[in-house]
Amino acid sequence: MGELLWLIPALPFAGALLLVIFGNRIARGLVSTIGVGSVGISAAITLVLGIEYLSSRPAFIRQEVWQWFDVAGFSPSIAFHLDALSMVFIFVITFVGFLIHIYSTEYMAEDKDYARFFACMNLFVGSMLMLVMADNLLLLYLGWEGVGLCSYLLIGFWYKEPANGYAARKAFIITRVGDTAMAIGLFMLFQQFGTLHIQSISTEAVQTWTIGSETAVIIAFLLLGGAVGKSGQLPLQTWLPDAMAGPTPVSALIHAATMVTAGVYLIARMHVVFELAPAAMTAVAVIGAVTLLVAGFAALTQYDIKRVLAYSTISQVGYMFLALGVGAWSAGVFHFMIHGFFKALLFLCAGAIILALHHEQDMRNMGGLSKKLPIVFYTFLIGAASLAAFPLVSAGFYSKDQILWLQLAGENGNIWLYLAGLLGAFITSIYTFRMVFLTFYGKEKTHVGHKPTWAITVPLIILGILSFAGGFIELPHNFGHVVLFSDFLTPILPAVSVVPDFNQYEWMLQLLAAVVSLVGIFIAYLFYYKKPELIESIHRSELAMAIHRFWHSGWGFDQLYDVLFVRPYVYLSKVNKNDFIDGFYTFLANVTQGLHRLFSTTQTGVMRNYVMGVVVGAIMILTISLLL
Amino acid sequence: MTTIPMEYGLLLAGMLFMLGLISVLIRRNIIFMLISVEIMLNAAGLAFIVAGSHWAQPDGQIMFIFILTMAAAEVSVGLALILQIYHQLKTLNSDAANFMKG
Amino acid sequence: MTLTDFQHLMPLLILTVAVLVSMLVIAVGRNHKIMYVITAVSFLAAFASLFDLRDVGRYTIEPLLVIDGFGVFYIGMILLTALLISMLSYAYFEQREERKEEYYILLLLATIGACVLVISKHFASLFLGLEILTVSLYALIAYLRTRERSDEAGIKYLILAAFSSAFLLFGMALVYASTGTMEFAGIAAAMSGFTELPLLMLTGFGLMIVGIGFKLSVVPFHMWAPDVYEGAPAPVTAFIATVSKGGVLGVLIRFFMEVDGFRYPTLVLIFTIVAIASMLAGNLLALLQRNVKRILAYSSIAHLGYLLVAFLAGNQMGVEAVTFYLVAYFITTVGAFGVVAMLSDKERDAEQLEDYRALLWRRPWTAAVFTAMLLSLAGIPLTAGFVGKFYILAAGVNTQLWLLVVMLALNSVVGLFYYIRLVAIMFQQPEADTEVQPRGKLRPSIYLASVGTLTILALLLVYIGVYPSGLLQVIQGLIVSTVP
Amino acid sequence: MILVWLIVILMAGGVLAWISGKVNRALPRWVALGSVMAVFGMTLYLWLSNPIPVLGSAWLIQFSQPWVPQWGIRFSLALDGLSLLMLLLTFFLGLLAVLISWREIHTKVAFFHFNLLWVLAGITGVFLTMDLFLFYFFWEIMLIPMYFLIGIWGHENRRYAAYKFFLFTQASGLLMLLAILGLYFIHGNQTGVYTFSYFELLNTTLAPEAARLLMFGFLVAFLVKLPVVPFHSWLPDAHSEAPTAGSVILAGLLLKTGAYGLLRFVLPLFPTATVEFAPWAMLLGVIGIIYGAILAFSQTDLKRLVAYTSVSHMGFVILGVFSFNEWALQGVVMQMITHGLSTGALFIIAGFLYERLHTRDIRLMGGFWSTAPKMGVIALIFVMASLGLPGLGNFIAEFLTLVGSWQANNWLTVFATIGLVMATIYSLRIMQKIFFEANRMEQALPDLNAREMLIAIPMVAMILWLGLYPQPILDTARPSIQEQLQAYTKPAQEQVPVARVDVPAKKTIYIKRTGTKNPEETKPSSNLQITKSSN
Repeated sequence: MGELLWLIPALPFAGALLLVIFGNRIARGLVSTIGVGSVGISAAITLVLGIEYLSSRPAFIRQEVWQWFDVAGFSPSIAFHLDALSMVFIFVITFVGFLIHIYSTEYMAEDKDYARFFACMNLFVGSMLMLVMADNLLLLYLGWEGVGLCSYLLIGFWYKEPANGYAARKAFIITRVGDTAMAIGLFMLFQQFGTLHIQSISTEAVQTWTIGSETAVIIAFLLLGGAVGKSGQLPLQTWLPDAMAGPTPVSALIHAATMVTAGVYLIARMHVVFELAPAAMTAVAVIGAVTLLVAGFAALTQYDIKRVLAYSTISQVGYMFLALGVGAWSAGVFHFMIHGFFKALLFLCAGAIILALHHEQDMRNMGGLSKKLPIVFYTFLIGAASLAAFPLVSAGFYSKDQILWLQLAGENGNIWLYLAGLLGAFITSIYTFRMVFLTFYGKEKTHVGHKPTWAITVPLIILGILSFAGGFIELPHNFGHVVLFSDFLTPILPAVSVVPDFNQYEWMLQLLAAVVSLVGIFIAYLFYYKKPELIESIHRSELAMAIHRFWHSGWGFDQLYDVLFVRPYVYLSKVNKNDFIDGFYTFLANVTQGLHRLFSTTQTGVMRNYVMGVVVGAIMILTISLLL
Repeated sequence: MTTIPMEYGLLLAGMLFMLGLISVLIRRNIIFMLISVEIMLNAAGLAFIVAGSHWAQPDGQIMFIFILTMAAAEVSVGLALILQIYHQLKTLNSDAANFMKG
Repeated sequence: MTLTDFQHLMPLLILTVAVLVSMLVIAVGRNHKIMYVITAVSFLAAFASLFDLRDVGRYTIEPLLVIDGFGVFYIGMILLTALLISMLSYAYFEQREERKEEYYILLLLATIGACVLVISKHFASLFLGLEILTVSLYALIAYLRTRERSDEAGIKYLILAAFSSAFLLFGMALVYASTGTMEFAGIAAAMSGFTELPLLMLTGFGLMIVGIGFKLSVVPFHMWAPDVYEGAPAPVTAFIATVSKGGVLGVLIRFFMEVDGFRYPTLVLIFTIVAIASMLAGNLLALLQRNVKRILAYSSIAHLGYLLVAFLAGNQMGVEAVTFYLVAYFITTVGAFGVVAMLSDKERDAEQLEDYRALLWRRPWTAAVFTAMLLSLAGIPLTAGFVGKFYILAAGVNTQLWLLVVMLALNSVVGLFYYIRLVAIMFQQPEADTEVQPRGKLRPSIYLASVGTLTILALLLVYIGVYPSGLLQVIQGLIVSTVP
Repeated sequence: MILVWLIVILMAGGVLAWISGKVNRALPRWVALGSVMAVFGMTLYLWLSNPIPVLGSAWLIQFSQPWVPQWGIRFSLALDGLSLLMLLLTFFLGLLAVLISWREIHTKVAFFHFNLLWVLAGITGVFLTMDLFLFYFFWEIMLIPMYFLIGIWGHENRRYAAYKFFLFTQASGLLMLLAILGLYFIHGNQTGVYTFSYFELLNTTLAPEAARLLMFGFLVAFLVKLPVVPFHSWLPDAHSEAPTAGSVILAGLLLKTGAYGLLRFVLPLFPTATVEFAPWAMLLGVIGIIYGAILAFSQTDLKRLVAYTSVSHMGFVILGVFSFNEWALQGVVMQMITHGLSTGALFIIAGFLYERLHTRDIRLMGGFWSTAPKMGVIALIFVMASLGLPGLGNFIAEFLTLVGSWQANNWLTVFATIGLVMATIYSLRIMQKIFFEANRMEQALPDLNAREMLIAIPMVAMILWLGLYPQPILDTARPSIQEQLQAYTKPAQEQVPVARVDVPAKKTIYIKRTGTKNPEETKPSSNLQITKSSN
């Protein structure tokens, strides 16, 4: 079955290629068939492969399609590598991707650039698969940049609006900053090992470096740079909220479920290097912690439903980083998967709402939709519960709980990281249910237009089930102790080493997490449903409003970067538009012309002056010949 | 018989040459310029004669005859040209003949 | 004088006879065509007679002349150039009202002067040759006497040339006074006797340089050049630029080689300064000039500067380089002025830049030839000028005259600008509304002479540019045989 | 002999095209197309019929005939992998240049094609010659027709641009000529053999000082042509004012002659001097990358913008060349090819736009995606290529270069990599301003027609091929690259030249009349007549 591996990314690529070439000439139905079908078949192959993988449990399956190039021993291949880690990612990418594609057939039905949309989406799925299946870092980098391109194209999908284009470019450029760091990391890795093959690096790194060796730390930090950029973590998170300019399925697929978690994948994939660089690990955890808080607070103040979700994504990816940072690899990946389900679900629901409300995205203009859009409401509720880690019944509870617990129980854990996570969980449940109450309760403020049909509802329902049930494959020790997921990953990702004798406190921590979540929901209920006047009283306070504005703007990062980087760069460029070096040559030319004019004045045309010239010359020559 | 040192003769020739040169510089009238040039040429001729007598060779005098001949030819062409110039410019001021410059 | 002397002077004698015959013919009756034919034939005959002298070795006619490979080559060069110029002159003068016939006598005389120059080995012959050349030129320059500019140029040249001749003569007298001989070899012998050159002699050399420098129109004695170039009829300008300068340069090389002037740092310094100044001033003066003849004048000043670089290289390679460059320069200059002459009309010469605007679209072949000439002046490959410049640079580098060589390179760039500007003007798109005024076409036979000349020149230019071996062989063969 | 034919066919084709213009206005186009196709076919045949990895020697074909024996100049051509690749690029772009001029050039069609073919011939010569004199010869030859292409068929400011181009390249070329001559005489004085042959001159031992000076002579020419900041200022003008075909040839080929020169001459001729100079050269490269990128961002003239991107991209070339390892050099070769394609394509797109809109000002453009999606997709691909998106050729080039330069110098590589971010900034601006946002133009923009697609599709295919399977190119270039690097792979102590004075002492004795004659001086020999000092 391993031979089919290449088809998984190849099919979406082929779909994209077909759509680029013929997209404008074929019927919409065919476009959908190609677009959805290619991903669907990929998903099916994934399923088949997955089943086989589960049954035979090989360490990995590798398939080399061709040798990319070979220069003096630098010989990356176009080769795919399938192991448990990539399996999880492929699964999420193809299945969630497939669902979102289906969803898109309805969501984008009215758009005249239907084919372009599916072409880009297919291209994205292909690139993303390339990223997670690559057996060497260069191919991974190909996928990495490829998804960046698709992200750019899809954020700027509605290109007529300059703001969208701006958001798209911002996304591309900021992630490119991270990519640059990553590229330098690759140069270093190559210098160290003479290869970019991931497995070889993993085995050789352990032999070459001691823990904490300087090179390892630098490389890990550089890779982290790439991960941070792609995953919208501090300090490169600013592009993600703006990326919501793209169509909602795009936000669901790229900016929630898959692409933004590429950083998580990279760190998990290169975990050997990171383990050798404790400083980098700490940095991962700290970045995760800070990001989840910063983004959480920012999410509290947003009105645009998609921006809330965007900040929530940043925050949730922060949780994943937090997990990775303490070495809880499988917890991080588990949260990725669950997050992929529920965040895609939430985005899709948001999309359905936006579609229904004639592209209205401001939550202040929504309300009372629970009756009008019941399926959307219930699925959204499941997603929100999962996001807010509603105890026991939501998948998010289990995945997040595991992370929080490992902050204390893990060897690298730290009480501050735990507290940050806990506070984050609290905020998460507030803003999540703020969203729920603002959107679905209260008075109806905008007329509901489009009612979703099956293409929207079916994906919603499936994702809803997954968001609900997905958590049960990995249950805590004291609570069923199901470890299907971490077992699955163990051959690839080492289990986190737990501080002994800590298990007894586990139930207390779970309880704490549950309480925090519930209290958060209650506060949201209080402020946004029961007593909206409380909000207004807050709004009257100057300080509170200042904080609100600060948070609303995403903690002022945009403004900061604007002042620090964008403006100086633009200024530098504009001020030198005419290239001052050119001025030097112009000066040279002018001097020459000036000399010409100067010399010309000697040619007076008067004979006596010429005689004078000869005499002067004679005097000079005589002087030289007599005196020297 | 005491001979005059060659240097004296050359000095005389040099002075004559300088006189001619200076008058070429300060004269505007083309005819006078021509005359001045002739003076310079004759100065050179004188120098040749002096040098020739110093070395007791006839060569210096021969050169002088050449110079005379050449000067005569030159003057004849020169006068013809000056006539033509006067015909056109109605003046013999050499400064007036400055159509070409730059 | 023996018979062999006469044999060796055959080219000069032929020309002299041609002068006499021409006078007689004019006395009998004026006919432009006959005069032209006589001139051309005599140039050809004189040139043909040179073939006898190919392997002359070194034949001296005491005390004045020496006929050797160097002299033969230079005479040949002068004769061919004069021939080409006379061919161009025919068409040029055919459309003038003036009496045309005496022109050829003067041309022949001037050529004789130049030929005498390059074979002279004595101050007397140098002087005679120079004056024959110069006095003929006075008349040639002012030949179109009804033109104000022609007269102005004539009188300027006359006064200045006589003035500089006086310097030259005085210098010669001083050298003579200090050495007691006027033969180059004698001077050289006397000089090698001195440990340090006497003041008198240095002064003499200084004054001679003034005279020679004037004829070569190098800075600071260059000021006459643009005015005279502009005022003189185009073929005469070509003659001044080529034959006159070539002759003087020939004698300069001979003299310098003979006395080995390169041993004296003072002289080398003077020539270095002169060379650099000529390159700089020539190119800068030409930079934005709008008169084509003046541009060529200034460019000739610069080119003399280039030539001096090779001259200063001093060894045999330098002489070869100078000679080679002269050939290229002659071809190019005659070609360029030939185009000017060809485009000139009754009233005036085609000398304004405007006359050349969009020439490519009006007269593509003329424009192409002119472009080739200009590119050759600029030293662009495929033309003789390139090989010449290469040779000069090689000679310079070989003797490690880095300053001069780098100056040459930089100046070439300045030079490029105005050559290319001229080319650009020719290649400009014609503006639709400006009507091209039809020029009076000459009789085809006359026209053909010019066209033929230009074609020959262009072909030679490219031939030497692509396959310089042939010319090199000739030069090396002839000059090697001479140089002691 | 086939090498001579390549040049001859182009030159003859040029003349024929000019003449055929008298017969029929369309004929020159066909003649030009035919001759370029012919040489392209021949080169392709050469490539396919010579499986390079199998061959031991780097040289495939050699041709040599005496030209000016007195000076030791030979008409010597040779082909190795590097030349072969450059030729393929030359003729491929040449073919496109003919095709894009099909509709664009209306005046003096015959003369245009004459110039086009002669430029190509000159470039071919540059890539083939193994005689330094001949190299300089072709180096200059290719400039004249290029000058005409810019000066006659260019845009508004064409004369200024043409002058500038010409003066810059000539000035630098003359300095190179001086260096060539210096090398020639040093070699001649050492060995007694005066020759311009590349292979012979390779064996010249140079004193460090002399090597440094001569290297700078060569460098100046190549750096100006490449161009490296601060010698780049001719390029934006020349590129933006030239007609599309001219821009394509300038960006795609003429710049490459500079890179080729660095690889072919500077590296093997001056192994020690280049090592000394390497950090500075790399610094220049990095400055070029960043400076070009910053300037590209603020340009409003599309062609000017693309021109500055060339400055930026060529920075990678010099960065790579002076890293002295195979990765970097392979990267450089790839960069030469891919940049030729991608920038050429961008210029072609600019040409398409100019044909339709009669402006190059991107402030007036916008929203063309809706009416010209095909053009949009193609532009997108090449914009992405120019920002180094993996999967397209430029990525391989830049990545290899950077991998190589990282081994040589870490910090400079970091800054060069930052240049990639800047590349993103300006590249995306192209897409944004032209194809996205609202359409500011009144007129609708027709999409690409069949002829234009015929031009664009092969380029897209090539750039993808180069990005996904560049191995054939790399294999072809490998032997020659290894040859160029030979001097650098030797053990370190061998690289230090034997200390000996190689600069010829100033000759003090000239042709003299006095004294006894030196038999050497009088006898003419077939070589240059250089009178040697006898004392």
